[in-house]
Amino acid sequence: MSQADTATHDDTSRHARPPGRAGTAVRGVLVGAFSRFWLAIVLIAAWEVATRIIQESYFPPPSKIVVAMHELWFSGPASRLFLTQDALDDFGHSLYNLFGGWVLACLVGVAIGIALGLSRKLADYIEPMIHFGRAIPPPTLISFYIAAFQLGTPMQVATIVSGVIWPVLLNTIDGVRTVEQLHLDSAEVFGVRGIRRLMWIVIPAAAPKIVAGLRISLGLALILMILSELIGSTVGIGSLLIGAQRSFELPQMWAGIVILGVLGYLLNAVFVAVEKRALRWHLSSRGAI
Amino acid sequence: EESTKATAAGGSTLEKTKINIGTIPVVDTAPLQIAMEKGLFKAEGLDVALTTLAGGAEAIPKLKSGALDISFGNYVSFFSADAKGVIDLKIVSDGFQSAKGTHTIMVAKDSPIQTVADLKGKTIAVNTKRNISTMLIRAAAKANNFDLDEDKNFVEFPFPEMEGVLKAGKADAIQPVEPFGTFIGQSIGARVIWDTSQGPTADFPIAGYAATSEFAKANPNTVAAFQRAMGKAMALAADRANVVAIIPKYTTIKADAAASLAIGGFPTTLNATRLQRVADTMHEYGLLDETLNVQDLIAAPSSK
Amino acid sequence: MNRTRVIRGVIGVCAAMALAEMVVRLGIVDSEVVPPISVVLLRSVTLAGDPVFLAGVADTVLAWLVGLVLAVVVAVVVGVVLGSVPWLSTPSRIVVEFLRPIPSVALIPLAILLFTSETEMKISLILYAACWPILLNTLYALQDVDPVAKDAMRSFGFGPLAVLWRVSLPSAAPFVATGVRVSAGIALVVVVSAELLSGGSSGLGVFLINAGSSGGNTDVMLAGAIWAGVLGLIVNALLVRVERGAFRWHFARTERTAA
Amino acid sequence: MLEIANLTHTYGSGEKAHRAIGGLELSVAEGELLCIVGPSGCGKSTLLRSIAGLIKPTGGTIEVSGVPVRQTPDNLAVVFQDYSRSLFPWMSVGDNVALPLRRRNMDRKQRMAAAQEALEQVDLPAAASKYPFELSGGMQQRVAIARALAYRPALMLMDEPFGSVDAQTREDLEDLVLQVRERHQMTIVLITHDIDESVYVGDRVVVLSKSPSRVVGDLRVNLPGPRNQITTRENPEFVRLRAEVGRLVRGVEPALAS
Amino acid sequence: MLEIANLTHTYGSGEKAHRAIGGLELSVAEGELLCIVGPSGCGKSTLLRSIAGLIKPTGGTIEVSGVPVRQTPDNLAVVFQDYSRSLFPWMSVGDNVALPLRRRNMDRKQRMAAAQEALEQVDLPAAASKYPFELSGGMQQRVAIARALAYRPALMLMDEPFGSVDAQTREDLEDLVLQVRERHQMTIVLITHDIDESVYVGDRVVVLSKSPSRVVGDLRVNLPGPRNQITTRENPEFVRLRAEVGRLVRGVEPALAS
Ligand SMILES: Nc1ncnc2c1ncn2[C@@H]1O[C@H](COP(=O)(O)OP(=O)(O)OP(=O)(O)O)[C@@H](O)[C@H]1O
Ligand SMILES: Nc1ncnc2c1ncn2[C@@H]1O[C@H](COP(=O)(O)OP(=O)(O)OP(=O)(O)O)[C@@H](O)[C@H]1O
Ligand SMILES: [Mg+2]
Ligand SMILES: [Mg+2]
Repeated sequence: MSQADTATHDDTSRHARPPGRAGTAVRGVLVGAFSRFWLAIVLIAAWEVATRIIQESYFPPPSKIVVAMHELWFSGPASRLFLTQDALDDFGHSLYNLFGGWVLACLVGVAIGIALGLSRKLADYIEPMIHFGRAIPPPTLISFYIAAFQLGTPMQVATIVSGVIWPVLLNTIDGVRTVEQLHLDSAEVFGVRGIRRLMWIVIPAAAPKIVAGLRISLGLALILMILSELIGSTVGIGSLLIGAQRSFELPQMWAGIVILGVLGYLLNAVFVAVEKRALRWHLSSRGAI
Repeated sequence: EESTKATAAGGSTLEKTKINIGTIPVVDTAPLQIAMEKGLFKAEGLDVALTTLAGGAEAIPKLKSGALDISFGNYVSFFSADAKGVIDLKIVSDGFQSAKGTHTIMVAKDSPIQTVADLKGKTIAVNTKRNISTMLIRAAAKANNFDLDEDKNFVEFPFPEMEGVLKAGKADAIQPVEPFGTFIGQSIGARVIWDTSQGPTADFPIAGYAATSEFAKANPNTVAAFQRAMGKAMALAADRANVVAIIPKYTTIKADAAASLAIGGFPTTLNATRLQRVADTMHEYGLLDETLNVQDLIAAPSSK
Repeated sequence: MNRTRVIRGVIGVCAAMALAEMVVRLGIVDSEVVPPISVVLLRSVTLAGDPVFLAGVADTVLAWLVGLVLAVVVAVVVGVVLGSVPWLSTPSRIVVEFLRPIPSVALIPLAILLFTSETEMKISLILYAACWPILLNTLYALQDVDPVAKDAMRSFGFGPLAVLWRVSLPSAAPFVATGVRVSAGIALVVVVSAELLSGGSSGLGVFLINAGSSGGNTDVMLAGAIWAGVLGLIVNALLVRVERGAFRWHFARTERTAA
Repeated sequence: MLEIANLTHTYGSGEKAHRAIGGLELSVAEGELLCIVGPSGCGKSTLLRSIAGLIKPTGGTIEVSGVPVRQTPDNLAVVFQDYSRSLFPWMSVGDNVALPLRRRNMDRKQRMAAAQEALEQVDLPAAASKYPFELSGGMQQRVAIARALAYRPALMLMDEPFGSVDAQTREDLEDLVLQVRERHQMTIVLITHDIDESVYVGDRVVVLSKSPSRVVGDLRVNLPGPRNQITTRENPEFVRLRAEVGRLVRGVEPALAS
Repeated sequence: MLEIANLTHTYGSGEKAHRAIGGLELSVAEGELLCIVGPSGCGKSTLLRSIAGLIKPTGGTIEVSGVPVRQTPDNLAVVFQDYSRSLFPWMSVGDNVALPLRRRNMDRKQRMAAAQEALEQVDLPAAASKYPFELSGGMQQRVAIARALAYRPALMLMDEPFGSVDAQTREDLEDLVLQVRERHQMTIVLITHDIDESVYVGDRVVVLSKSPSRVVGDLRVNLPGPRNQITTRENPEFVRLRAEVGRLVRGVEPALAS
């Protein structure tokens, strides 16, 4: 990461730091890391202390959770980057479904969202069903899923899609509907229509809002990944988490929770990096880069 | 009013008259419902409120937080929670034990699976993994000289979904409990290939009522009153007609359907030796790391 | 205008129902596992006459509303703080991103332990699950405020708080409201799921558990799903109405050529 | 080229209804440069949007090249009054100018070259790779003009296109428009508030009344071409026309209450 | 009142750096009306934003009433070049104008009355209850002016404030500004592209070079007051000054490549 990057990566200051020598660069990185991590460190420390004081088995101290995580997933051979077989099974399975479901939901959600955002008429017909559909709790549809999908990946991907598509859809509809009228007019008068208008005007203009939806749904996808492993599943982080919860292996349950948090953080970091590229115009015109 | 009286039939003072009891709307809790209906709790000076549980596991935090005073639940959950130090429990009343037809392994009508031995390498749908269901099935497999893997051979489905699971072929076999076993047999002709209530797991203790040690210690008279009422209710439940009569009142099972169900046993006494079987079997199948002395978990009814 | 919209909505719903019925009747989905929608609809109508069911729904809705309102307040406040206080926003981002993907299902036992009252327990889960969409939409919307509008406010000597209150928030409000609508759906899903997975003494989910005690309950479950959907539809309609009232400027601008 | 008959437009309905245009008749010949002047808020932009098919007027007819306007006519370009909002913030200036050229069978290289040429014509040779928000107000306005010029439309509508540029640049842009019109045989409708400008660039100047607007004056400008910023403005005919337009405009305007 | 010393401002850094202002010196006396003219893109808006404390210039100092500008000085009003974006779309026009008055100890009724008065001054007596998007471009610009006028600031910065209104309204607004300045002892910095306007309203006219901008001309306007649209513009001194400003402006501008 370059130095200028560290300075402007996350904060909103408009003034880049002046370039310095290698020593200052290292210090810059350290300061940057500290400014980013201090709160997490403080909170973890507080958590450790608090849980040690209250001694409640449902709230094991972080140190114990780390031990449980190590035993479960990170005590494998060096040749596998210390991952255990369980880790490969659990992570592999869960992440595969997660991405499959999320990508599918995003594609479908953005496509339908754009269609509904563009056509008031179409939206009038379909929107009630959307608001109906997104309020249905997945557990009430188990029998439908059993009948309609193969156990394992198909059923789990279907569960994930049916849960995470809504924020993408609603944000996309909103984004498309609120494209600056004058931008649409400009496109219109220069004959930029149809697919061109979509690609060059509507999608970029709605992009900040669509991206917000994608990001919400990425977090939601992790949650639905867990839900999808509640029934009819044999491996996966969610399966493990719920199993541990039911058999009172609470540090293991917390290991599942923490690994989800870590995964969520990492996924989000990747997401934000991509977003910064894609929405450069937007962020810099708003003084955010 | 009787319920506001702080003196029970036994003559001792009740520490707490209003108690919350967690229950599940299944056949197993018939005695509890009988006790409610016949006013057995009231007669002991107890004012009981029932709360529905979705399954056994969340009884533990509810007992811990005090949302429930006493809860119905299966022994496997109770014992493993206690053994793992999650909660300090006392069993205050036995609840239910298996009998012929209550816990079976079933397959679809046209399934090639004929015996337990055919289940080798197959997928079996159970309500909860690492619990009583898998334990009973694994015991059955062991009796047939093979092993079933806790992770690989079982998938979880709620009981109400098992009919669909079998119909849609999403699992090779299911382990339903009553009333589902009987209903699934009737509606899609599913076959019973094994009744788990035989051999080492015959008349197996399934579920009971527990409170935290803290509660049991602080409210001995209340617990005793509960035990007396449950004792009477259990005795009444020994008469199948009483159970069949109460079932339609707290479940959606129709009266005629209730008459056709297999109904398990309702032990009137709380016997550590019998319950020790559960703990030992759990240990055998890896659900307990060490042996557990069940005697320590029993809140013995005060000898009256 | 409004009437054609309702009529179209009804047509859409009917078409979807017909499609669902066909899928089952034609055997695309096993009709023995999933009852056809007509059966489910009939069942949901009979449910409406059941006072226990209605009491359960009332409890669920109450928890839902309280949870949602709390989520809105918490998420908007946190969003505003994180959006405007850099020294706090940078480090808290990790915490937020860490917490966000933790499913409320995993938190159910913890919530049960922390909140003795069943309603409080449900509300806490809703709050947890529903605040993220609002929070993120708030952050994005605050970033999207036209800098010229903010400058105009600042130039009159108004401080950051006034700029926030009079410019950033009003301009962000429509998109935050979209977040609220997303969250309303999520909150309903969470509350019913929590009831289904943890039980309780009253609620839509609890009713469904009880109803399922006899087996063959697929149609009740699906009828419950229909009611959840109907609740979602109603609340969405209410929220849209509130939005239209509150953000007339916004809709008037965006719907000029929508006709 | 352009035929407008009995055009009316009313915004809103019921009590809040506002009649912006009230029975307007106008026709513009092929290749003509028509200037429209009129008081602020009289309905000039509304008229322009109606011609461009962006709003559906509540009454009357508009025909472009004999075809009634239902949607935006082909081969049209507009420079909007709110130029800064009509540029696409997510595209570089070059892409903004090149975008409409996708409709002209041109490959990317040709498009970029045409965009660069147009940008040079409006004196922004180095702006192509910048984003609109990095430009000053006047520069953004010139980008909007460059976008319309590069497109080489048959009919060009310009709404107060030189409002944000300095006097010298304004004159240069006026000459540029005259030149381009000449070279590419465009028909141009130009809205301006500058009476001198209307007479200098126009073949005809139409004066609108305050809203609901109608045509209150229609003057043919008989000045010798090619026009020249110095000699044309000294021409007695120019001075006469300018005075006349001034009188017409003044006639329809109320004085400010001050 | 306003002291600017060695002001520089550079946008961006590294390769994309653009030096907009390059060592600008300027001082404005209390009660003075200073007009700034200069080529498009020279840095006028940047200068104005720096004075208003909206951007932090990369070098030099600005003092308002002896206080260095760190944040927005008190008692300041700005009419932005991008007026349409500076109005708040979620508020009615009346609320837009009344909003800044919250800083003046006024209750709601007084605020609305003051707003209405200012709207009447800019000839928009019936606009208070409308939303900005319901107004024409010129009307929106006048709302922005009304908002600044109603506020009665000690220092008023106006960036091309009459660019979108017709000639007659423009003259009326010029006179309005002069009048208000007189009555309320404001100091005004007004950016304009209209050389006549700069001489007509200004006490002083400053001409900026193209960017990086510096002051290339600073003329005191010695015209008798009160000024009058007809007599003042006929005054020989007016004609002389206007020619001189024109020369100065022309001197710094490159001709358009056409
Ligand atoms: N945000 C920005 N980022 C980069 N460059 C900018 C930015 N804003 C302005 N500039 C550049 O700074 C220079 C001065 O801009 P400014 O807006 O001050 O000009 P101006 O004198 O107001 O011009 P005009 O009369 O056209 O409004 C221009 O060359 C412009 O390209
Ligand atoms: N969207 C709208 N809703 C309601 N009224 C509108 C709308 N747009 C314009 N108007 C009204 O219509 C009238 C004409 O507006 P228009 O924009 O056509 O004026 P204009 O001649 O372009 O004025 P200017 O020279 O100030 O730009 C104005 O009185 C305005 O208030
Ligand atoms: Mg206009
Ligand atoms: Mg400017």
